[in-house]
Amino acid sequence: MVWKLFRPLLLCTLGVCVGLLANVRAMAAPETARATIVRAILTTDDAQKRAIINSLIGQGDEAIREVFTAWRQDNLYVYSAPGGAKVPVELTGDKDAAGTQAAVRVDTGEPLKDAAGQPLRLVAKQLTAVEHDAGLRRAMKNVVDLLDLGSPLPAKRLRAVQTIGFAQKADKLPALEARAGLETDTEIKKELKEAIALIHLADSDDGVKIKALAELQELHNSSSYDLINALKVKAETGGKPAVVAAANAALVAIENHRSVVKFFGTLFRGLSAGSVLLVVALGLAITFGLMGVINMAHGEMITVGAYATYITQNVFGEGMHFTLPFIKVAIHLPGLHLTGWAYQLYFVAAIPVGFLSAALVGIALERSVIRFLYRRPLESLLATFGVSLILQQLFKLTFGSNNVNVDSPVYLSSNWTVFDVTFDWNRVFVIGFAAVIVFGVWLALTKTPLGLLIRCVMQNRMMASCMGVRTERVNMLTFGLGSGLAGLAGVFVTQLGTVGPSMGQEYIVDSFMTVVVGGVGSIFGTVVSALGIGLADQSLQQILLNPVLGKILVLLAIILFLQWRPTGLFAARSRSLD
Amino acid sequence: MITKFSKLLSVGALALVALVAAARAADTVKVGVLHDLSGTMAISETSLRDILLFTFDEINAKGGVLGKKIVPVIVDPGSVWPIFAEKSKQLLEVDKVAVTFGCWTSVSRKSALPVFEKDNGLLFYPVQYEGEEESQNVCYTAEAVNQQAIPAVDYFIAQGKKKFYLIGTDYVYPQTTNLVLLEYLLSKGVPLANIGGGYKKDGSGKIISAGKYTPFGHKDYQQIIAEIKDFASSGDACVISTLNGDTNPPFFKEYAAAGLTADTCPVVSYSIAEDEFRSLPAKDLVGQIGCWTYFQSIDSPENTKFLADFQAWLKTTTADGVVKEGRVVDSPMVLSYDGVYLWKACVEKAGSFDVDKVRAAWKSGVSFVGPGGKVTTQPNMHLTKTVYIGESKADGQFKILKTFPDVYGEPHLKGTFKAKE
Amino acid sequence: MSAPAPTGSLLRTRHLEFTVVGVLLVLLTVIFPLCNAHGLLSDFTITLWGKYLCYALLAISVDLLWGYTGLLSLGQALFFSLGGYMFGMYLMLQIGMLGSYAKAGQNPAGLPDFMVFLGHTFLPLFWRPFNSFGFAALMVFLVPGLVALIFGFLAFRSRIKGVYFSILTQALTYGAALMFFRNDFTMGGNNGFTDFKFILGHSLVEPDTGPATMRGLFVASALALLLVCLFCHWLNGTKFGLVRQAIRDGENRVLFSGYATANFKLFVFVVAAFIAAVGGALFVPQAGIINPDQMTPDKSIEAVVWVAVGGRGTLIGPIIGAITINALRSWATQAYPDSWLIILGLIFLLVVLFLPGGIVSLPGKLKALRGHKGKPAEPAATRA
Amino acid sequence: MSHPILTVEDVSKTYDGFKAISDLNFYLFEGELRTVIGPNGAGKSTFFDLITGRAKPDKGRIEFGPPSAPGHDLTALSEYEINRLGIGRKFQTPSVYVEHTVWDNLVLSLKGPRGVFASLFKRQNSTDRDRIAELLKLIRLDAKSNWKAGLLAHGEKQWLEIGMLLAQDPKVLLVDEPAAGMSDEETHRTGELLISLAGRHSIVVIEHDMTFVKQIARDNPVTVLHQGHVLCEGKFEEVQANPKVREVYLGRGKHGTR
Repeated sequence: MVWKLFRPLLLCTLGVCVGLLANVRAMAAPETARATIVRAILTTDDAQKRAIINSLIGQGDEAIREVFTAWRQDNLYVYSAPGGAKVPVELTGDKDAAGTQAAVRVDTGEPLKDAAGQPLRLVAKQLTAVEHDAGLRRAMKNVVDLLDLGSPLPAKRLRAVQTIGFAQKADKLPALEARAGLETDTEIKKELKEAIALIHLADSDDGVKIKALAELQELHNSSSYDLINALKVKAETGGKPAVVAAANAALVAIENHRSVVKFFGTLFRGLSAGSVLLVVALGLAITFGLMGVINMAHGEMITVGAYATYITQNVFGEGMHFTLPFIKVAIHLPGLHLTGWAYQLYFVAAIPVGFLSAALVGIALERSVIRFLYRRPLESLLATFGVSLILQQLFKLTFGSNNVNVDSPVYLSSNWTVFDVTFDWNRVFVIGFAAVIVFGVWLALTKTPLGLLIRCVMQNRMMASCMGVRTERVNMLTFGLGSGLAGLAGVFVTQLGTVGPSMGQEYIVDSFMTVVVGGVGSIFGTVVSALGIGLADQSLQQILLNPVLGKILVLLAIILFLQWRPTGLFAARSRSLD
Repeated sequence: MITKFSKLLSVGALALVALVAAARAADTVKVGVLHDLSGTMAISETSLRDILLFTFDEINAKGGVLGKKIVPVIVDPGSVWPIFAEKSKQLLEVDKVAVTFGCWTSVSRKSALPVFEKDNGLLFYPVQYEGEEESQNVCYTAEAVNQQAIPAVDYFIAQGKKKFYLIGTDYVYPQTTNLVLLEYLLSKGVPLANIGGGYKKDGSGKIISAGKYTPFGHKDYQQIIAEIKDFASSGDACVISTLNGDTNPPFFKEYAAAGLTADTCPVVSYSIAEDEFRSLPAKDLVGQIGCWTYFQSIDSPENTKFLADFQAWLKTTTADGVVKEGRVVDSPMVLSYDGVYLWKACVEKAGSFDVDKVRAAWKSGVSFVGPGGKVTTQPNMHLTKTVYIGESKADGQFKILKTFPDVYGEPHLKGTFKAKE
Repeated sequence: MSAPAPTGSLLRTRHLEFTVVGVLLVLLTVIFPLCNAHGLLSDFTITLWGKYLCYALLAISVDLLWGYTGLLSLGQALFFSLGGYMFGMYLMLQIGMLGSYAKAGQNPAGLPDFMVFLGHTFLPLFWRPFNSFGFAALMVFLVPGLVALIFGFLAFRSRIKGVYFSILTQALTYGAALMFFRNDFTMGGNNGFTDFKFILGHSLVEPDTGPATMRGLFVASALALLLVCLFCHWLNGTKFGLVRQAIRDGENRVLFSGYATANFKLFVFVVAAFIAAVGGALFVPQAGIINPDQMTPDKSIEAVVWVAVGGRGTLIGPIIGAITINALRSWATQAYPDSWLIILGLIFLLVVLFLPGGIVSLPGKLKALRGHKGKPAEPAATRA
Repeated sequence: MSHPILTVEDVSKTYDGFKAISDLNFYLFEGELRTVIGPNGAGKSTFFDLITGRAKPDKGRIEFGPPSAPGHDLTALSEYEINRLGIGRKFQTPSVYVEHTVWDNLVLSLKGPRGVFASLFKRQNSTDRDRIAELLKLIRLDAKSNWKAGLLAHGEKQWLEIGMLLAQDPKVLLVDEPAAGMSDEETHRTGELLISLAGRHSIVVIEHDMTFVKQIARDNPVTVLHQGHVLCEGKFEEVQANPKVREVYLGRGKHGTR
């Protein structure tokens, strides 16, 4: 409402200001970068703002970076001088007791002074903040990027080159060509070539265009596809067969490159999807596969691991409090108030915490419920289904029904791009993580005394018990191990998916499927089936371009597969009658 | 066997007793609350139950409606859609509530709607939806497509975006919204090739589905993100997301990990408000766009007071299952709040709780200045309200970029956009 | 689980059980509608109980497989939903020009609303015959039956059993749910079918005639349940019943006695699918909606839980279980909206741990307890 | 010599690298009562598994057929088909339907159509009932015909299973350790029964109890299995005197009964 009334008024004032500034510019030397920015700040129209900022492209004034940074960090304000003039200022330094900060004029970079020449200190709240939005920030970034053409950081140079290329402005050619002579980084060199070729595409001479197209064909970079395609359409209507042919050749080259990238991308994605399946199913391969407990609460063990991660994160940060339902005990976990790398390590700490907490819950579950059901596997399904309902509701009552957020630590939130295939760090990590825990489980089951006991009890509880093995204990520990592994999975899936009271449900069907396809009782089978299902799922998704159909087909394939091998890939054989 | 028989009888009796309404006092009015408190949708809807309880307490503290205190009848359909019909029936026929506030998903509304039409009840529906509906028994306080989807697309066009990738969860709201948006984008001169996510034509060549769809609870967005990254590699691209709440964390986690940012390829999400944002890595998602008729960051005296009162209520309430820590407020919550006050205003204008009279009052145009600005009822059962476009910040709040006051809610949009000549 | 050394009491128990079920159902079929017609029982209660009876049919189909044949199917809800969808297609086409688009004059072809919504201009071919009640009723049996036949044939031929069978049925219903969720499938997507108006020319929604239609549906459900019980009782008395139970207790032994167990299992599987489908078909008009959520795996598990709670391997158990749990849900979701899931979970847990025979075994257990006090129980009783 | 009713030639079966049966040759003639002995792990049960279709041989030929009719290749048939040809088996551990009554156990085994629809609509006639009553007398369970089979004692279960086997009226009876868990008196009676059956049926008995073997073998041939193939074959006394057999049994420290 207020804004609506103000707008005409503001527009008038600004109009005057702009007019004045224009006059000044006409009389004096070329406008400084700072002055241009002031002009942009005081313009109200978004499109015009961007246009003014774009006009800075190519200028090398380092002040631009400073002011833009301040702008983007919300440190710019408009100060209304006593005379009515609008003066954009940057507030710097710490706030004092009255909340005032030092003010620096944007147009000069000098401290703002009052009539008496004394530096003025201003209170941010009393000023109009200079707004910005994504479009403006992008425009600013463009400008800064060009500054970056000479940056010592390759990543910045690369981005700068790309930006210039897409803009297809011939006046930037000299800058690029000059840079091409100096550049040593091969990737940036390639990008420079592409940018220069892209600018040449906009040339009026067809010969230049065809030469540029040949260049782009050789580079076959996906990003130039749209511009080439646009040119091709224009050339077709304009009746220029030579250009069309060259464009087509370039497009084909790009498409070929794309399919190669897709192939390797799919391979990687399949591997990572398989690893996720493996991580979530491995615990089940133990509780269900080895022990025969149809553990419908497996998903909730994953949830325990995920919430453990959430709590660990909060303890590393600001701490948290929550109330235990029914008994109404309020729990306050003090925070460690860590920052930087120390805080980022929360995820590493969460791994053992997640494992242990899920293992403890699993052991409690085994002692209270499961141990009565070893002879009735199908009934363990029902009991654990009940447990799953109870746990979900308890999570909800404790942590709220909303999903919660677990941050990605910096070491998991970026990627490598190799030949245009993106390798997300979290995905690479899950592959490694899966390999490590599979190896760990293998070691635990085959090389430790506990493993020997586990294998022996799982094969024949009665016999083992007669041989003096404390089967109760082994059962408990095995179930604990399986649950702990589910907890580990929970720690990891916080990096990929939703963390909430019902999150476990999303994994339960997939987990059972994986274990069954692999063959109940065979850890190795689970590994193979997880990777197989992951790869099949991603490939089908790629081929059908439809995630749902892919999933349905995978399910169908599983049903048919079990026709062929009714007890899974690697089934444990038995000689007894049933 | 006798025992079995008596068991069966007692089960029946138990159910019957449950269905017989509690004693009715003369100075109270019963109001239904039909939100999922368990199952998949509890994530979103529990907050609506909370805000409704707060609103009832607030109104009761000021004397109630027509001098009667509001008594809420809370039921939990448990995210099981047929139960919505059952519970609606119970609220209307057994509890005889004057009005019901409820539903979130389209399917739950579709399940309850025939019952409200049959028994002539009144349902207040607060969540952005696909439109194409104008029941006389539903008061749509929700955002219609033209109050959310189209302003956001306009914003992107003004920002100079040229390529639009449509993605959503496969249900009615995204399907319709994307079809409307496709039509709208084409009318704005965006070529079909620049609209990502694919489309499907029927036999006659008419486009009947646009965009990429994933099922509920989908977890793996690797493939789609790779596609978006390729789509955006030539610049000036944006994503229009109608992904349902639960699928947003995996989508955005993948998005951030693949190196996409709001600067290179911003996303507008119609289903993410402040409440959902709490489950997202806000720091990695600064600058994403939201479009609602309310943001918690609105700076108005009404909103300031509303927020303070709600937080104070949270501290003191004894209601079961209300989480007190770290609560935020978002558009569906405020539209629920507005809904209660609009109902109150309509009842007071009509001087009666009678549904027909209340509806007549609604159609005559009643206003309420709520936390999100003034809302006014319309004859087509929707609301005129202020639309805001906001940009997400690192603290999970939205910075308001644009405000469009008094946008008329229009449920029927399909076929209304003509392609630019 | 087992009774003390019996002398023909098995047979007596079975007949007694059947008599009780029969009498109860007849009462239900007659008394409930009568009370409703005279205003003693609300319309709401009639519809609610009508749905319980449909759930009971689903529970019986689970029990037929699990309790009697030892096949734990985690996919029975699929057949329930398929029956519901088939009948729902008929109901959708009955809406005709009363849908909201048609009322607004935007639907000259009288398509179901969701199709207009998605921009369809003509009725897909496979929808057309569903205008006929008879065809739809036939499909209620044929489609689920065929799915069961094909799936069962494949599964039993390759001797998939135990947990593998359970997980596979779960995969089947999960895949089908995903399929039905897709809007492309022209079965209404996530929203499914709603807003039914007529069944065989009788209104479901008119204030004056609607309640009578609902009453009719209730009677139909009760009769269907009665017929199914009759059928099950008859089946129990045949040699087929013996073979089926033998398959449950030791399938390999049955094979070595010369029975092609796969055929027996297939027969039971298809019959169970029929029963579930009838339940689904009757459920849809009474619930007013069918959507793919009804066929997700957890819905099937719930049905298994009803059977476990009621008492599997008995005729009355699944009926008691389905009605008890659903009545409990209706009540607890209102009385304890925040903790009813915990109540439900605890019940499952306690039944499995302490009452493996379900509610129906309660009287026997109590008697045994009393017997213990009086005189020592027969030694055989301890062998359970 | 006449044509064998059961022919097993060059049959081998390997489980996970363990050779359970290797190059086994075995011929059973009509009316014959054959006893098979051998130490643990000799492959005796696997041998039955192969004949009854429970396991498929890796190689070799298993054929069944009365001399007059063409033979059936048993390796291509499934368990129930083999059973329907007339090969009945009694398992090592008594396997009866524990939840069924003794009577019903016999009903299930009675000779007759085995199809789904037959079992739905077929009613018991008086001949069936008489036959069952007769069998019940024979296995001395007539007083317990309404008992659940699971409540019977071990020896009674063995008898019941023998009764079930007889109810099928098979041409070939494969009997795996019938005497285990029986008293001396019962064991003796079992022996008598088997001897009385020989002639009308062809019978193969696997047994450990040497007294019992001695009782039933009499003039009948005994086959000794060792490590999956036939070690020797002959009259009981010959076999007993065979040094190789002595070594196999004594060398392993196993002798006679267990």
